[in-house]
Amino acid sequence: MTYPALTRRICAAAVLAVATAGAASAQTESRPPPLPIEPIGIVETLPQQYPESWFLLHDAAFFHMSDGKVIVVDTAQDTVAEQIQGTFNVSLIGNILQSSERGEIYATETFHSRGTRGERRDYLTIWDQKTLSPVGEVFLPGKKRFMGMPGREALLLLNKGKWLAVANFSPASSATIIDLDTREIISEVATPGCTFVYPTATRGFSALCADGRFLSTTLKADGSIDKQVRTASFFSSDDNPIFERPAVMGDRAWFPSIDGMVWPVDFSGAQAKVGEAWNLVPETERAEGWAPGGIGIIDEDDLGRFYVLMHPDAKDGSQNGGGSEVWVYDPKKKSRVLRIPLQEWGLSIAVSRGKQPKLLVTNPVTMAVELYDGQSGDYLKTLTGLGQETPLMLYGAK
Amino acid sequence: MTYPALTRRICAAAVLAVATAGAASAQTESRPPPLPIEPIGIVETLPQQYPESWFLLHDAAFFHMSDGKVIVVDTAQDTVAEQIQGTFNVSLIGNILQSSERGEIYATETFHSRGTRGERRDYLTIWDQKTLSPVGEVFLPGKKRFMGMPGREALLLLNKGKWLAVANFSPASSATIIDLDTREIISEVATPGCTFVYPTATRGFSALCADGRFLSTTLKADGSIDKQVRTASFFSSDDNPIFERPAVMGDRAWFPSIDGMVWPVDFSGAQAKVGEAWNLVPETERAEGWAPGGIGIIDEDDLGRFYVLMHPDAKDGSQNGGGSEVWVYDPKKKSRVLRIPLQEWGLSIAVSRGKQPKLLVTNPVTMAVELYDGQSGDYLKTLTGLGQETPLMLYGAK
Amino acid sequence: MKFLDRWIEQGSRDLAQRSSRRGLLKGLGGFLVGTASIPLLPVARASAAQGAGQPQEEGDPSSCDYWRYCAIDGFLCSCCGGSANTCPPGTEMSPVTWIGTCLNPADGRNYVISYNDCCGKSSCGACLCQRDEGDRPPYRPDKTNDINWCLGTTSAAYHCSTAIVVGVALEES
Amino acid sequence: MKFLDRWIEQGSRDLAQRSSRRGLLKGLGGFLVGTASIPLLPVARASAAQGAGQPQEEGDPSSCDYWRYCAIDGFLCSCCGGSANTCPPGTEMSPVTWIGTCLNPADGRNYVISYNDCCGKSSCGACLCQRDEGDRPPYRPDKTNDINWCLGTTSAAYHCSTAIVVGVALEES
Repeated sequence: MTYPALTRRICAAAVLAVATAGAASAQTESRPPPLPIEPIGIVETLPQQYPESWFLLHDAAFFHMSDGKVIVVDTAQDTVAEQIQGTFNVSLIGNILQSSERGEIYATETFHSRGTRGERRDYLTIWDQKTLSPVGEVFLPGKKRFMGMPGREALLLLNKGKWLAVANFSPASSATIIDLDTREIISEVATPGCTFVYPTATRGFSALCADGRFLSTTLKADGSIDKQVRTASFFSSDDNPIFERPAVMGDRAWFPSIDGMVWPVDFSGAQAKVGEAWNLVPETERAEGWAPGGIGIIDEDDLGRFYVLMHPDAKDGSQNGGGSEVWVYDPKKKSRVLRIPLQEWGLSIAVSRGKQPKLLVTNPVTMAVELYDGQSGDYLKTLTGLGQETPLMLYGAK
Repeated sequence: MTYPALTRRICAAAVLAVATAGAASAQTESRPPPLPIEPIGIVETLPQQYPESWFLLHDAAFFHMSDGKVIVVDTAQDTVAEQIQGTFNVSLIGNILQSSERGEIYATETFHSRGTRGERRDYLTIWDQKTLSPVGEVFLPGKKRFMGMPGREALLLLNKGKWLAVANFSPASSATIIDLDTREIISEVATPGCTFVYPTATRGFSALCADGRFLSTTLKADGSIDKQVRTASFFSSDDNPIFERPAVMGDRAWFPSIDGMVWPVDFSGAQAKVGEAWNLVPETERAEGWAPGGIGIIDEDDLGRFYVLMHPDAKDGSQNGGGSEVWVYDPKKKSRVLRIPLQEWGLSIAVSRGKQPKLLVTNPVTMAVELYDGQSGDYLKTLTGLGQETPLMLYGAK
Repeated sequence: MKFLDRWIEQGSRDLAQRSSRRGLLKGLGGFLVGTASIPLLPVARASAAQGAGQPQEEGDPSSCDYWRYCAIDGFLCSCCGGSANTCPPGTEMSPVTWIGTCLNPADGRNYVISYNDCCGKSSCGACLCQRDEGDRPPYRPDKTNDINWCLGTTSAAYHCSTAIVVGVALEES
Repeated sequence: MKFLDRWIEQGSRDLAQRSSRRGLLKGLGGFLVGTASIPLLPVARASAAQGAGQPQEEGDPSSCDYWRYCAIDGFLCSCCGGSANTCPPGTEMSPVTWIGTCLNPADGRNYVISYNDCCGKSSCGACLCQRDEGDRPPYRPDKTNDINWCLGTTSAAYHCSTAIVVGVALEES
């Protein structure tokens, strides 16, 4: 780059000033020495491992979808300057998944050659946790990667974290399997009538079907299909639909239903095993019409509990609208262990890892996020002014 | 696209329902006949000529710059649904210019192959006024098109509207000349030390220089330089800088200065002729410290008057902050003819064409736009909820 | 700057945070559900005024309460330069979409409504409307509004949603 | 500024409209100018505490009032994962930029400040700060903050602005 003539003159003056500054200050005895000239071009980095107090805020930017981003936030801090650790863009309501083992964050993105028009190209972008720079990308052919309200069920690490499954929806449904070592697609698995990718056995995944079943797929070492089996139908997507969003702990998952039940699912074997549903709402409170609702409606902690965003007076149409409380469950006891009334209203929730879990909630009224103690339920603080538009999904950092 | 099996079934049921609907309603005598099936795929169009009450709101989306847009608005209407006529995207704080003769709107844009990263490519996009679809584009090489706060001085129609000049800034400055018939670049003119493109003679343009002069360029029929001449220096960019934003009526322009003067410039000849500056602030009000300020600080009407956004208590740093009043001037009389106090505060202004000019103002507190009568100064209405983020520049439709 | 200090002292901070984000509250927060408490306005549809011999509907197509929007989630094309059943200039209508079944109060019939998205420009941003009646998660593609239906279009950019009458649903009575 | 006072008196309806757009008010509306009424906080700079024998500065680098920001217009990198003189992770610092001359109240000297932009990610969105002292229109490139200074970087996407001490200005006294 070359400055125009005038700029060069001004810069020369500045440098001259610096050269004479030492002399000038020597003449002014009472003054401290001048500030040193500072280096230009320094870029910060992040720690290899993200602390427990960090969260990823996925701001899908509902009003500017091609300019969505993830904000890496330290909720232990008290000022915006200390809270924001960095950001990276995710274009056109993508999905993200973090692998702390690999120190990478995966994001599905879509670009057009002219912003919102022109040729469409889909990618899996691989972000380095430490530098928040892209270290690789995988082109996703077919213009079919799942693109909808962000969630945790469109991406899945499998085969001990070596592979990544990407859910497709065109609206024909399938999953693309990527080898994370070579950063190449190794196979595509059709999942007719069934959508999303849930952990199954060591090297497999399940999808959730319109007719109320799971389709479980196990894969061979080369990524091709070993076996595909369907469970019996356990719900009706017309009459008692479940949410596609489960709490997942290891090879167990809990799928809440729109009418307030929860289905435990054992994903340890080659075929999903659906257990018996139990009611999320204690019997004495059922007249109040409580049910889950929102976008990121559920998350789990390292203490073996899961959290569900709940609203009263549920009715047809309220299932995506969020809730006024977060209820915490012990799935072993099949019972609620804590009730956290929110400051105002919640749209999505996430829980931090570790022995002292914190709950982060998107408040859709202010689009700020609020932090609560996962054990006492106490409200701790509100984080806002982070440059967010619509932080639709939250993730505890891994 | 193929629906999955289930969807096909549902759709078949719907069609069946339609087929039997006639019979069903025949049995229910008191009811009107059912609504007809409606066609799918219809897209609206706009009139060939935009009415006087229409404005273009350039929402540069300061928080999501790659997703900027222009909203075409009819200010004569009272509801959002009636006001919004359509939109088109303008990526990375571009600039726009309308040619009603050609029925086209020109926009400079910048794209990256991966949204905010990857290869950068600049284009002039040509939008059809009637369809709001792109009908052509011109690649702008060199990654140098002017990219800054939007304004009216980065694009210029010349040679009787056959050519378009695009101001470049890298920070080396030049202008790219495009033939609008062939949609090709015909020349690039270096304007060392001078920036922007103002109308000059029939086939020329002037640029404004850091040393307080104009550099006027006239072009040959092939677009190459015929003559380049500099005026004498008439201001100091250190001591009494002028704004780069003039009111322009035909071949005359008025450039306000940061300290509240205005310089008339005659652009009719091959060399800009700068007249004598006069004070925008009446003598009795000078103690109040009024001065121009904002982004889109000035516009003109078809009655031969120009409008300036003014603020009191001006000081170093307030020149871009907007103002509380719009003052209207008769440049022949060199005097203020109307004072329009704004509802709250204004950041940018624009005036509609015709015998009954209306003034539109961006309110930076709410990011709504407010409409005023250009002759009485009366506040007429506020337009908001248009999907705007930061409507930084406004244009009366041509 | 003093106004900021006072403003914070006043305790009005929370109030002030709500703002035009109220629109988001309605849409993304899901509080807004069509209610009978909002009066239905006459629709600008020639046939509506012509009595029982002509097809009838009523309501304001730019209001979230409009009968056709019972299962919608998105920006109303009526507010974006289009109408309840047409796309704004320069956009492209998605050929595949989700459907809802909505009751037309003017004739007491349930209609099958196709919510075709208009694509190729970024979010319209006006008249966000979320009603979600009968909405199902994306594993039921025909009934889901949670995905971007700009599929089969040249661009995947979502702009707004229409609500097109594609048939009368099977009558209950 | 009086209109703001009146506006607050008007009641909470208007207040409620302000929201996080407050940031815009500050930045794009240009009301925010550094004032002495806000107490300067100690800066986290080791040398600052070490008395007259060491270089000194004070203030909060994440506040728009910080002395280095006298000519700035943009998002403060201090609030974006960077600092007053470093870029947030994964961005790239622009090699060309505009400069300002700011008075360091801790030592009474005027310094030449280089406002290098950090580029390659979209608008940080936090801590918008517009002070514009000495700012000139783009025909004075060395003194203009109205253009996107992500020039000479691989990406033209503007993320935030730093304020780097590049020298002592010529002393007035």
